[in-house]
Amino acid sequence: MGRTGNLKDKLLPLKEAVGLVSDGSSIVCPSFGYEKVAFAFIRELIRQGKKDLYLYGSGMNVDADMLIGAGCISAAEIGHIGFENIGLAPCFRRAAESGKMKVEDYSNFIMTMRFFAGGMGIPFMPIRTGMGSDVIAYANPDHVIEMDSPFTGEKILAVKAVHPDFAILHVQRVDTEGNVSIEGPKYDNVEKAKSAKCLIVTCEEIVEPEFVQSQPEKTILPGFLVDHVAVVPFGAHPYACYGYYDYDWEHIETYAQQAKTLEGFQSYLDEFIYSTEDETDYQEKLGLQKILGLRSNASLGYSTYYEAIA
Amino acid sequence: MGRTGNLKDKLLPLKEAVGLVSDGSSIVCPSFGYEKVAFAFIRELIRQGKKDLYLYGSGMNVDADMLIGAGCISAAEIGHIGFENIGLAPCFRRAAESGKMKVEDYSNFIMTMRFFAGGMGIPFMPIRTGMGSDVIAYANPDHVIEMDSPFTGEKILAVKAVHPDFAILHVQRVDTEGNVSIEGPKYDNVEKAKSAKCLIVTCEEIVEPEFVQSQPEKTILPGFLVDHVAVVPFGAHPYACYGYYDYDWEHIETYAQQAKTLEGFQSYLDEFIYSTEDETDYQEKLGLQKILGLRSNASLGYSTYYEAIA
Amino acid sequence: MIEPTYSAYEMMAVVGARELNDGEVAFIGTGLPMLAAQMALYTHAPRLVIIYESGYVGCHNIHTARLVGDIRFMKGLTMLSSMVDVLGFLQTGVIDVGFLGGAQVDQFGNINATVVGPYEKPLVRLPGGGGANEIASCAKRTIITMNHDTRRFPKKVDYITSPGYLDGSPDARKKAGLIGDGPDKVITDLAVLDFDEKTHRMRIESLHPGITVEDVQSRTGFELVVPRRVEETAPPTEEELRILREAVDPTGFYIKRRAERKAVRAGV
Amino acid sequence: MIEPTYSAYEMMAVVGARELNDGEVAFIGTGLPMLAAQMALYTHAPRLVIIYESGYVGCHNIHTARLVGDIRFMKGLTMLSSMVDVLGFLQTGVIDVGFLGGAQVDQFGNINATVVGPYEKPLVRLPGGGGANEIASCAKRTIITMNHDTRRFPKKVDYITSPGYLDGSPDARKKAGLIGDGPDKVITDLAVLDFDEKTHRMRIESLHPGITVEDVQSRTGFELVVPRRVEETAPPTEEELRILREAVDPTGFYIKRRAERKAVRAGV
Repeated sequence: MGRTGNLKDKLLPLKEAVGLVSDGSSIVCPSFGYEKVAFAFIRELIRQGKKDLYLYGSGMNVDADMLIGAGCISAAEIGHIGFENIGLAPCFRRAAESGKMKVEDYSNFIMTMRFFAGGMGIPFMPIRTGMGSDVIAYANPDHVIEMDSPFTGEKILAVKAVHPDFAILHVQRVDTEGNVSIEGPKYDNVEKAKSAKCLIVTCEEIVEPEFVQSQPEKTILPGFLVDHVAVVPFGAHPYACYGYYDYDWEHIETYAQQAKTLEGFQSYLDEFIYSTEDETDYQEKLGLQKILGLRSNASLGYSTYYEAIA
Repeated sequence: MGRTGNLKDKLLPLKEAVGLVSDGSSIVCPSFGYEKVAFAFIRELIRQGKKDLYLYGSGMNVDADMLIGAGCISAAEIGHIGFENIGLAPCFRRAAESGKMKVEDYSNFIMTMRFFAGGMGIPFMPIRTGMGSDVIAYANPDHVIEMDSPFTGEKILAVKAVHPDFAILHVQRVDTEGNVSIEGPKYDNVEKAKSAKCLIVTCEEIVEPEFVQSQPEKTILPGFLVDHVAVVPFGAHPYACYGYYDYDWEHIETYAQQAKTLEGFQSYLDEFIYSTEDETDYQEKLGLQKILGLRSNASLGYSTYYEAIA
Repeated sequence: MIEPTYSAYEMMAVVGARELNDGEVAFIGTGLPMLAAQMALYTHAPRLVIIYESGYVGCHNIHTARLVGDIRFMKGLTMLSSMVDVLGFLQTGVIDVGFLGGAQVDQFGNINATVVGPYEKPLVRLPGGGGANEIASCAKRTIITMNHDTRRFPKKVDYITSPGYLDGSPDARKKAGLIGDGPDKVITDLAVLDFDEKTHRMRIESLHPGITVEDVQSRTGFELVVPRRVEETAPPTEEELRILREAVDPTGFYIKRRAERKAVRAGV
Repeated sequence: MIEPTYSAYEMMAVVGARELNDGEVAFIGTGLPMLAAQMALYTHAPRLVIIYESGYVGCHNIHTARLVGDIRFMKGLTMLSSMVDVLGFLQTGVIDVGFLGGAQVDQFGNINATVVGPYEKPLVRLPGGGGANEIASCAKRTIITMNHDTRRFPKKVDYITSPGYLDGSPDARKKAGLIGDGPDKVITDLAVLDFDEKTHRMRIESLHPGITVEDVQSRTGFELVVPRRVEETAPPTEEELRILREAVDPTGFYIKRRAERKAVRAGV
C-alpha cells in the first residue's frame, strides 16, 4: 500500500531518522539557495559519525562541505560545491585535491535531469547540454554518454537516472496525512525527493489537512511518497526557510573562515556539533536574539537583518 | 529578442489572431476537463472556414468534435476524443469512420510527453507506457517506436517531440508584460503551450504586473514565450474557467444531442456560430441569465447551478 | 426472486467501491469508477488517495464531479499537480490500484476503447484510451468495469487500447516492458470476475443476486473459467444506497441518467 | 592619469549592466553578473527579464541578493518556476543572453570553473560549473566577466566547464551539438574584449580609462587580437555610481567586500 499509512507511523525523532542511514548509503539532501535544506539532519549525520556515504547533488554549498569535512562522504556526483559570493568550499577542496574523495563532475542540469528521470521512473533523459565540454570528456560513460536520437539522428546527451538510497528534504509544513506543503522556491527539490528509494522529510511544523487543502498548488509531494517525517523547527539553520526565517550569513561566513584550516574546521565542529547533544542544544548555543533577528518579515518572507546592521 | 516587447504589440482582436492560422497549419488547443479552453478561438476558426488543419492533442472533447464536424481538420494525433459521461464524439465518429480524417492513436501520456519534449527542446522522450498494446502496434514509427535504453538496455518507448505551428490557450489573466497567470488545474496546458512555434493566448482579462507578482507560483508562462494575446471574456464557454464561471452542461448536452445527425450539427453551427458575427453576438444568444447562472461561487471556484436545478 | 430495490448500475458502483481499500493510492478513470471511488471515500475508505490524470491528487470533492478534469475537485484537494507529474507517478510503480471502464474487454483482460472493427476502417470509432493505457500498464492491479454482453466481451478485442494479460502467456506483460501486475477484477452488471492465476483467463468470482453461471456465460463471447464454488455478490446495504444517492450523487447525474438511458433503450 | 573615483569592480558592474539590453531575456550566473543585471534593471533596462537557475523568472528584488537562489528574489517575482523548467528554457533557444563568471577563460572563450591543474589530481579544486555549462551551451550569446591576470587567461583552460568556441574551428560548436552562438564579450578590470568573427580568438574591444594594450597583453596568457582602432571604455557616470551604491548594493555586500579583499591582498 505504497507509503500511505498514518503520519504517526512515519513520525520519528530526528536521531532515529538519521539512524536509518547506514554507512555506505547513497544520499541526496536537496540544497540550493541556502534555503530549505535539512541542515539539522546533516548535523546529526555528523554527530552519529556516518561513513562512506555516496553524495548526489546539483548545486551544493556549506551543507556538502561540512559533511565532506567531517569525513562522512567517500564519493560524489555533483554539479557544484562552493560558497557563492564567499569563495571555494575548503573541506571539499582538501578532500578532492588529496584524492581522498572521488568526484564525478557534471552540471546542475545534468544532475537535475538525472533526478528527474529517477523520479519519473524512466532509465535516462535526453538533454542538449554538456556536449563539447570536458563535462562529457571526463564523464563516467556508465552515467552520461552521447547518443544519436531516434527519429532525427541528432546527437544528444543521455543522462542516466539516479536512485539514491535516501533523500532528505526540509520543508515548512507536513500535514497529518504526510502531505508536503511548501512556501517559496522549489529549485530541483521535488525531482530529488522523488528519485530516492526512501524519502525522509524534516519540517518546521505539522499542520491540519484543511490548511494544505486551502492552497493545493503549494503541495509538492503527496504523503504516499513520504517514508519518514521528523519535526525539526529551525532545522535549516544556518540556511533560510522562506516565510519562517532568513539565512544566518554571519554564521555561514564564520564557517567559511574557520573551515579554511583543518584546525579551524575541527573547532567549528567541536563548538556547534560535537558539543551539542541535539538541536535544542544547538539553538541555545546560537542564542535567542540571533534566532529572533532572523525571523522573516511578514511582507517579505525574509528578514531585513542585514539591511539593519549595514 | 525572443518574444518580449510590449503587450500592446502582442494584443490582437480575436478575429485577427484567428486570421494568423492559415489553412494547413498544425494546431493544439489545450483542453482537458471542459475548462480553460480557447473555445471562442475555435468558434472563430469555424466562422473563418479554416481547412486542412492538423490537430494535435491528448484528451479532447467537444472542442475537437466541433472543429472536425465543421470540416476544419484533415488529420490528428490524439490521446482521446469523446464526451466523458455523455457518449461518443459524433462528428469525430463520422469523420474517422468514413476515412475522411486520418487519425494516429496514442495515449494521453504519450501525447503529453511529446509536447513536453517539444517544450523542453529535446527531440524525444523515453517513457514506460504504450508497450504491449496496439498503441505501439499501430503507431507511426516516425513518431513512436520502441528502443533499447542506453546504460541499462531496457526496452522503452521513445516518443517524438511535437512542435505544432500554433498553440492556442485560454487563461484567466495576462499581465501588461504578457505573463500568463492562472487559477485552478494545469492539466498538460503548459507543455502544449511551450511546444508550439507560435503561442496565442486568449484571456478573461488583463491585469497589472503587481497582481501577478503577488502570487508568482500561479504564473505558468513568462511573457517571452507568448506571441499574441486576445482579450476574450467568457471565451471558454461552453466550458468552464475556474474562479470565473462554470461549464454549461446543458449547452454541452444540447450539442452532443444535435451533433448526432449531420442536420442537427449543421443547425447547431447555424444557430451558434454562423449566425453570430462575433463573441458579443454569441453571448447575447446565450442570454444574460445563463451567463449569470454560471458565475463561480467565491468559495468554490465553480457554480452550484446544477445542484440548484436538480 | 424479489425485485431488487437498487439498479444494476448502483450495484456496480457499490461493488466497485468495496474493491478499493482504505489507505490505497487509486488512479481513477472516467465514468462509474469516479462514482465508486467517491463512494469508497464516503464509506469504508476515508483515507483513500484518489488521483485523476488531470493532475488532481487526493480528491475530497463535495459536489459530484462529471469528468476526471472537473473543477469540482479543486475544493478539498490535497495537491494540485499536472498530467506529467501524476502520469509519471504511474511509471514509478507507486499506484496501488487503477480503475477503468472501456468498450470491450477480452478473456485476458485487454481493454478496447479505440475502435470496433478493423482499425483502418472502423465500424465504430470510439474515443481512444486517454490515460487508460498508462493506468493499465503501470498500476499494481487494475479493476475493470463494464456492462456485460457478448459484444462487449469478445474472445479477442478488436484493438488493445489498454493492456491486460495480452496473449495470456505467463510473462507476456513483463516481456512487453510493463511494470504493473495487470487486471485483478472485472465488475459487471451480472457478476464480479477475476483471472486464473496461471492461464490468465477470465473467471467468475461471484454472481450478483439472481444471476446464474449460465446467464453470465451466455452473455460472454468466450468461455469463462468457472471455479467449483461461486459466491453470491453481497448486494448493496441500505446504508450504502443511502450514501450513494444522498451524498455521492445527490443530483442523480450518474444514477438517474443511467436509469433513464436504460429505459430508453428498453423502450426502443 | 586622474585617480578614478570608482573601483575596478564598480567599473565592471557598470559595463556589464550596459551589455544587457532592455527587453532581453537574460540568464544570470552568480557573482558580479547578479549585480550587473540588477543595475541594468534599475537604469536603462527596466524590462529586462532576469532568470536564475533556481527557478526565478522576472526578478525585481528590492533587497540585494547574495546568491542565485536567494529568497530575496521572491519579492516582486514574476514567475516562480523550477530548475527543470528554466534550464529547459535554455534548451529551446529562447534565452537572449547568458552572463557568467569563472576561474579561467581561454583564447576561444572556454570557461573553467572546475579544476586548476590536471582533473585527476587538481592543484586547486574549484566548485564546478553549476548551471554555467547550460548557459554557455544554449544562450544566444554569452557575456563573461573575470579579473584580468595571466593565471586566469591561459591559452588553454585546464578543463572546459562551459563551452566557448571550443578549439576555435568555424563549426566547432555546431558540430558538438550546441545551439547557442557562443561568447560575445569578456568584461575584465582592464578592458572589454570580444572575439574575432573568423578565428574566434579573443580580441580587445575597448580599454578602460588609463589602460594600454600592453597592460592587457602583459596580463594575458595568449596573444590577443588587437584591432586597428581600440576605443576607450566609457567610465561609470555619477548617476550610474549613485544607483549602484545607493539602490543596487546599499549594504555594500558586493562593492565593499571586493574592495576589502583587494586591500587585504595588496597588503599581503
